[in-house]
Amino acid sequence: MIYLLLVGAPLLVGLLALVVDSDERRPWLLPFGCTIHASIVAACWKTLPGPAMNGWFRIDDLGLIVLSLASVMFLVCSVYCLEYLRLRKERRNRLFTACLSFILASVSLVAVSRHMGILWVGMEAATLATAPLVYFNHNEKSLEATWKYLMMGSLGIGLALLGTFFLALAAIPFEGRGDPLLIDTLLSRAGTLSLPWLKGAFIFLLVGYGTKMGLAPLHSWKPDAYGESPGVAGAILAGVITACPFLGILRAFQICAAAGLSEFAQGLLVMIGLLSMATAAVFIIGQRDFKRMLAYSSVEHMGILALGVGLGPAGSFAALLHLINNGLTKGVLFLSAGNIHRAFGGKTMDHVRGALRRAPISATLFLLGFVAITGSPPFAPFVSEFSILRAAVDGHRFGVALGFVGLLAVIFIGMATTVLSVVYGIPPNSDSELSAQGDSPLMIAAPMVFMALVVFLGLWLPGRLTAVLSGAARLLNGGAS
Amino acid sequence: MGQLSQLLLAFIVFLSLYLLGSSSLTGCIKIVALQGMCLGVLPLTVRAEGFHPQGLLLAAGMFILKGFAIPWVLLYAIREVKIRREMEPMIGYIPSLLIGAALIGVSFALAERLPVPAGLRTSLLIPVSLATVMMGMLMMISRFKAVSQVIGYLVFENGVYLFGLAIAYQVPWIIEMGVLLDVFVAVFVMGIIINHIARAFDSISTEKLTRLSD
Amino acid sequence: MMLLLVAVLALGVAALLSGLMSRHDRWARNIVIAGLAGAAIAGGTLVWRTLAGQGASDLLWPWLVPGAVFHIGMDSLSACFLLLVLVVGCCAGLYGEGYIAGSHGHIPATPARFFFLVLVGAMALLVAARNALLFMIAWETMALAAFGLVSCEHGKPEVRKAGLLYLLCTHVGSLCLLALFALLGSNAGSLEFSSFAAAPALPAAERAAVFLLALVGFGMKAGFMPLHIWLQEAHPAAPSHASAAMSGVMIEMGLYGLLRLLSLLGPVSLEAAFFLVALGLVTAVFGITFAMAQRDFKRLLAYSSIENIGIILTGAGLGCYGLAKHNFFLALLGFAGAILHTLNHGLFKSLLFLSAGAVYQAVGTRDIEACGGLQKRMPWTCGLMAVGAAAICGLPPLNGFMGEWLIYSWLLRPGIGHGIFFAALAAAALSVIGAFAVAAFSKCYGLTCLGQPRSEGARDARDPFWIMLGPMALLAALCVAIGLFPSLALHVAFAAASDVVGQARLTVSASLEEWSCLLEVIGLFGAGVCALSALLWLFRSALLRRREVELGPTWGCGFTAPTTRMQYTGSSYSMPLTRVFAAALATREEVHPPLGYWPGKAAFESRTPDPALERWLPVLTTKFEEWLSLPRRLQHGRLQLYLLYVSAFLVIILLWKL
Amino acid sequence: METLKLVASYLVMLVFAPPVMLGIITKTKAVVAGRKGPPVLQPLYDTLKLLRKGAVYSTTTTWMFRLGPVVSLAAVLAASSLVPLSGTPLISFNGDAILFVYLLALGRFVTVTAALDTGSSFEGMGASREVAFSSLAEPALILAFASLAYRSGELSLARMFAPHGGPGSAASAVLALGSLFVVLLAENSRIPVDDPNTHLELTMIHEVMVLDHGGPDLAFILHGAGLKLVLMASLLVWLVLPEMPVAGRVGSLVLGLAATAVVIGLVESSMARLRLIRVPQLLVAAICAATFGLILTLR
Repeated sequence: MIYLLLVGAPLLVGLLALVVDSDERRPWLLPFGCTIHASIVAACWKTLPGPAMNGWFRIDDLGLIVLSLASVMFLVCSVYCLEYLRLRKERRNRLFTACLSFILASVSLVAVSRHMGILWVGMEAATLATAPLVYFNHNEKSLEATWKYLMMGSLGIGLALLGTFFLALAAIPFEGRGDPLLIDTLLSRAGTLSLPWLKGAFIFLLVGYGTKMGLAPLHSWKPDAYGESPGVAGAILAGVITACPFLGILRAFQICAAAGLSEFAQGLLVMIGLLSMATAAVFIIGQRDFKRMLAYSSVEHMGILALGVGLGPAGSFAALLHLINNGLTKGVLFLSAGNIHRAFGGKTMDHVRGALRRAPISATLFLLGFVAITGSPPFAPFVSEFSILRAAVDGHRFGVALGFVGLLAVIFIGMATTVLSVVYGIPPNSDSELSAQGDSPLMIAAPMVFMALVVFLGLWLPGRLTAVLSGAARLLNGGAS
Repeated sequence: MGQLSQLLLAFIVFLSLYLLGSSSLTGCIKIVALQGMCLGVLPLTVRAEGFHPQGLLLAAGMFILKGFAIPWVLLYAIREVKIRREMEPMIGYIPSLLIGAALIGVSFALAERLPVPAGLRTSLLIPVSLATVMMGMLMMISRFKAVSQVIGYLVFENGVYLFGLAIAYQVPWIIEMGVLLDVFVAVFVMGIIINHIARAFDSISTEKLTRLSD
Repeated sequence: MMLLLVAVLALGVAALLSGLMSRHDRWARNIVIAGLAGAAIAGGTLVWRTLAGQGASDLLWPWLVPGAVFHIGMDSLSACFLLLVLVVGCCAGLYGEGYIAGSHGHIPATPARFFFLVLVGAMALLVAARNALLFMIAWETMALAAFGLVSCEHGKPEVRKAGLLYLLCTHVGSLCLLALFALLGSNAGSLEFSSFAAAPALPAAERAAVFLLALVGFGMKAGFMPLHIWLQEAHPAAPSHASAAMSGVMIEMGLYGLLRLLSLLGPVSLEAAFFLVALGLVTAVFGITFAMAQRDFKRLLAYSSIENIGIILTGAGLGCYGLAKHNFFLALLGFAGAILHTLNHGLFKSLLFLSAGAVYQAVGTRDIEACGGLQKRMPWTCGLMAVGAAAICGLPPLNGFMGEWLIYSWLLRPGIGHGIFFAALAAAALSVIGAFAVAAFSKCYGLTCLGQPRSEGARDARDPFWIMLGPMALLAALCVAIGLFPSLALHVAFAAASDVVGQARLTVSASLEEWSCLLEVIGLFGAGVCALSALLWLFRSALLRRREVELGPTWGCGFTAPTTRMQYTGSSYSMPLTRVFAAALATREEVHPPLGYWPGKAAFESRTPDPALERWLPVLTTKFEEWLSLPRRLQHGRLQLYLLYVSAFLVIILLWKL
Repeated sequence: METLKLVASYLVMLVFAPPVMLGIITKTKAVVAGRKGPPVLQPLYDTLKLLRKGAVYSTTTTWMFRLGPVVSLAAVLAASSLVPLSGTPLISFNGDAILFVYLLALGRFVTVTAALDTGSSFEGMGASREVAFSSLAEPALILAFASLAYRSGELSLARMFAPHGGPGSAASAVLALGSLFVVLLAENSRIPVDDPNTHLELTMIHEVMVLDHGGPDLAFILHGAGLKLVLMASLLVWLVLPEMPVAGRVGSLVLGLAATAVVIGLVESSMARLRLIRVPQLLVAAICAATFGLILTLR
């Protein structure tokens, strides 16, 4: 029942948005739907609902983390959208509003599903629903970005489907007895899975969902899509929609670990994680477009997530924590970047200088978000990144630790150069008729909320959250659910 | 009925090879429609235990969607495009045919490594599906016209679906339907985007879509 | 221990309030002063109690962040540095109010106030932190606050450049520290400092790694050569009260970190000790040589900070030598010298920066060649600057001499330095440094304040208000006081050093007595010098009372029409020495000599760039850029190839792993 | 009683030794040049005359200019209490050698700043040369002190500059002596480093710094300079001179000082002033000599 609500409520809101025919009133549906969703999630936190529909749906700790992250992100972003869509009167926002709700619905589906097939369906739905967001600006560049996003997304999702089938084939040995794509079945009979097929399944799922997630070298669509879509869409993409494929990979990893393939899976994850960080570092250095820079930073952090999971229990805990921290911080960054983009009508260092003068609060938030995302205390990402480093050192993976720290340093240098030149200095043509647009109350309120959360999590990790995180980490490393 | 399934599978591979070799967009669309229909028939022949209602339902849905709906969408998408031919693909037709052949070999080699799942009447299914997947990817990679890329994606999807046949009896049919629906919606969206591309650049060649780069 | 929390909270709350009160300037000012006062009182009491031996027990709160415990404690080492933080922080903060008001809006008041208070608070918390995570949080807050101060006037391009450079350096340093603590934590099993001390000894390789990481991480902040590159850029860029706090206290925090780590991990190897001493001397010589060559007096001061850090590091290295030899007396003496000099440097360097700031604000330039004749126009500022200059040269009646004298005694006194050859050479190097310091600061003070004004700005400069003069006067008074009555400061330094060495107070006190006697004798000597001068002054005035004393122009050696532009310039003043080190300094000169029988305009322009920043670093960065340009081509915008990446990657992994 | 005698003799030395020594130097030079030369006490007469004169101050100058001579003389006087001027020093403690060096530095600092206070480019020139050369002379001094300290086992002038026996110490003592002598010439601006009675401002070092000083100030400065010379010379004397039975410590010191003065005179009359570019080389040579002496000591 509660699952039906989780998925259905946003779905209905989305359909309603398609029906309502007034661009002024339609956006108000978003906060409405998100509030409902959030309250349901809160209820989930109070009591974890049991399985439903012959075990196809159940929330475990992993799902709960993703679900709550999505819910919070959407709630705050929907408030931002009110103001944003009011400022973008020239665009019809029907599709935009509807698709946002659909994304929430499909994300919830992914989070609560215990069935790899349903998980895939939800993922594909999310992918498709995102395309209109990327294409919101309706210009040639956004068209190109959308095309690339669609093609690569579809390829990746197709590969993921292939991986899912591989998983089912790996389950052939227990023919007939139970659904071979039901995670619980797979876990319980993990011992009897045929390893070659399982390996194949993991590889396909890693590459497929990795493409959606934006791990290097599968990330090529990311800078374009993030760069051309509006800031709020960027926040949703980077914060929520990357979390779903990550969940998919985690499921696969869970099964591999249960089947005793954790060595193999961890090796792959560490490799691809470091590769992603290195790629991000290469492209962040000297990046002149700050939205593309954020995209590459997202690539970097996807890499960090993979790396963390590849480093065993402690690392997994840190990675899951980082999933949350990265999402929230990306929320700050993309929303404030969107404000700056609009205040200057450009997003490259040639157009944008001295944002601190034209859009002071957004610029400050952008600066703070940058400091946070690069892992400086007292902000939340510091805790998770430091924990990952500790995990690497504790495991005596000194090479990995060295690479991790070195790449962080390089990336910091690259980002700092861009961010500071955006924030500081004197605006190019000091006509401040735009400056009014820069800081409008709701549009700085949203990133401020994210910032507050980031600082809070950096200084105080609630016990319940810690419990859930460690529970999830246990699940990942062969613990019983 | 094993013979029939063997024939169908061979025919599917042949069709993908043909696609690799042909240049006319409308032609390609028709071919891929034909391939879709074959896929629709195939499940009735592959499985040992033969018919059961949900299987029939799936086959019907398959037949309609892949055989008629999707091609119609594509044709709709390119209706106002003048040039209906893939002029010079990134990889020429002959080379792509050769690569396709090579890929077939590779897929058989890969299939050797994997234990054949029990309960399949034909061992051809897996290598053929792998080959189709790879040739679809090859087509996505080697063509400039947006539509040909979508066609490549369709071939790729068909390959994946073929693979799905190997386990069709275990995966609940609702999920199969969901998969099918998703694919259709995907192609639908792609069609819309192609339509926009055609309007924006008054051609559907993706060569113009290289402005975003570092 | 609550007192510390009170102090930190007072600063933090004041910071927030002053940020909120940005509309009402007077309120904000009062809030700042109140916060500083509160912190001074609370922290001062705590310092006093701790140094009096009645240390408070640690404060230990559970903290729901993985690996973290809110654990603060106070020992003499912490108290010593906390004292420095409070004194310099309060003086600079008070001065800052006047400075901000006097800048006529050039310096944005709100961020300057906010970040300054945060900086002081973070440093106060830093010295008390007993948990690695807490330490790092305080450390990074300090670094970021300092960054905010440096880039206050971000309208100017050079300020932006300096801010960026500082941010990069400090972050690289912090990352090294993170790795360091991760390493120690994995060995000890927790991030508590106490557990570091209790943990089993690391294997040799990891020990070396720890040493290097600590050296880079803390050295980046302290500015050991060649990690100093941010220093001479950031200090001139920051508002003067900020640069006073940064140069007087913040860079010393790097040394605090090193000392704290030593107190936890025990002795380093003998080679490491030698290396530290050598590094310290190189840093010091480098710093003072480049200080001599500067034209911008704030740059000059920044370089001299590098020099003093070098001297302090030398002392610390000597202490490490003692530890390595298990000779606690040696260790104690070395560390005491280092710490005493740290205290002194904090005092006179902030004094100098504050007076330099006053001059900058009055004249409107930092160029020594454009100043001059200020002593007649702003007598108080220049007089205080003279005190600071004499102190930093280590001249007897002032505090600078004490720490250096301890280090000299370590090196030269037979039975201590064991007549080691390197000790004598080190002493010689120290003497070179001292002599160069005289050269550099007679230039800094003499050519800035004395003679005749070389520019309009200098001609109508005026002394600032009491709010700026008062703190300077206080600092100068402290310099003189420590110079005349050094034994109290010595006791503090020895207490702190005993914490580093890990010896009980009793064993310390024996050697402490002798040294405090000696220092008192030196203090008496200083007093004697003052008394003699006073006597001679009276004698002179008695003589002159009955004779006619006339005023006239400076004798031009027969030249009848001297102009102020014909005075000796700073560059020519330091020329005899810079010529000797021309190869190392690589001063860039632009000479347009007068040509022909009726020469037109001639010009001479000289600038001494920092070698590490402008000669060595670019080599690396250009190479790096070349590397990066290759993989960048991969993001070319062709969708087909992107798809190819995916499939190729897939195939590769399949073939590799399946 | 003892202390009274000590202080008395100290005062005598402080007042009379400097002018007399300077007098002897000039006398020697005159004799070598075949002239009669001024009387030996002439410098004393000059000083007294200056003390009786008025003063002219430049309008540019400030209190720094007036403070300079006073403090520099005070510093040298204070330093003199560390040197066994009358057999034993007034004060002596372990490590006073460093104090001695830095007191001299204090004197230099104030003299230099006083010179800069006049704003005259000539005095600026002199000041810059002074600091440059002394900063090369100081390491030589310290190194020499180091070897002597290690040799004598204590870092106090009284012990360091007492005659010592022992293997190898002779050679090192000679080297230390040589470097100290060079330092003495440099610090007290004698030929070959500087020519005290040239009259071309462009070539002078110490004298040009005090161009604007007159009256009592100049008297202080001259006396201080002479006293500095006496101090360093007496150190040399104690280094080499065994106590003479007849004269007692003070007497032997006086004789030694006279001898040193004669030697300096001979040096000054036998060689010409070096070009300023060459001066650093001389000082670096002194540094090398001191280092070598140190090695010998430690061997």
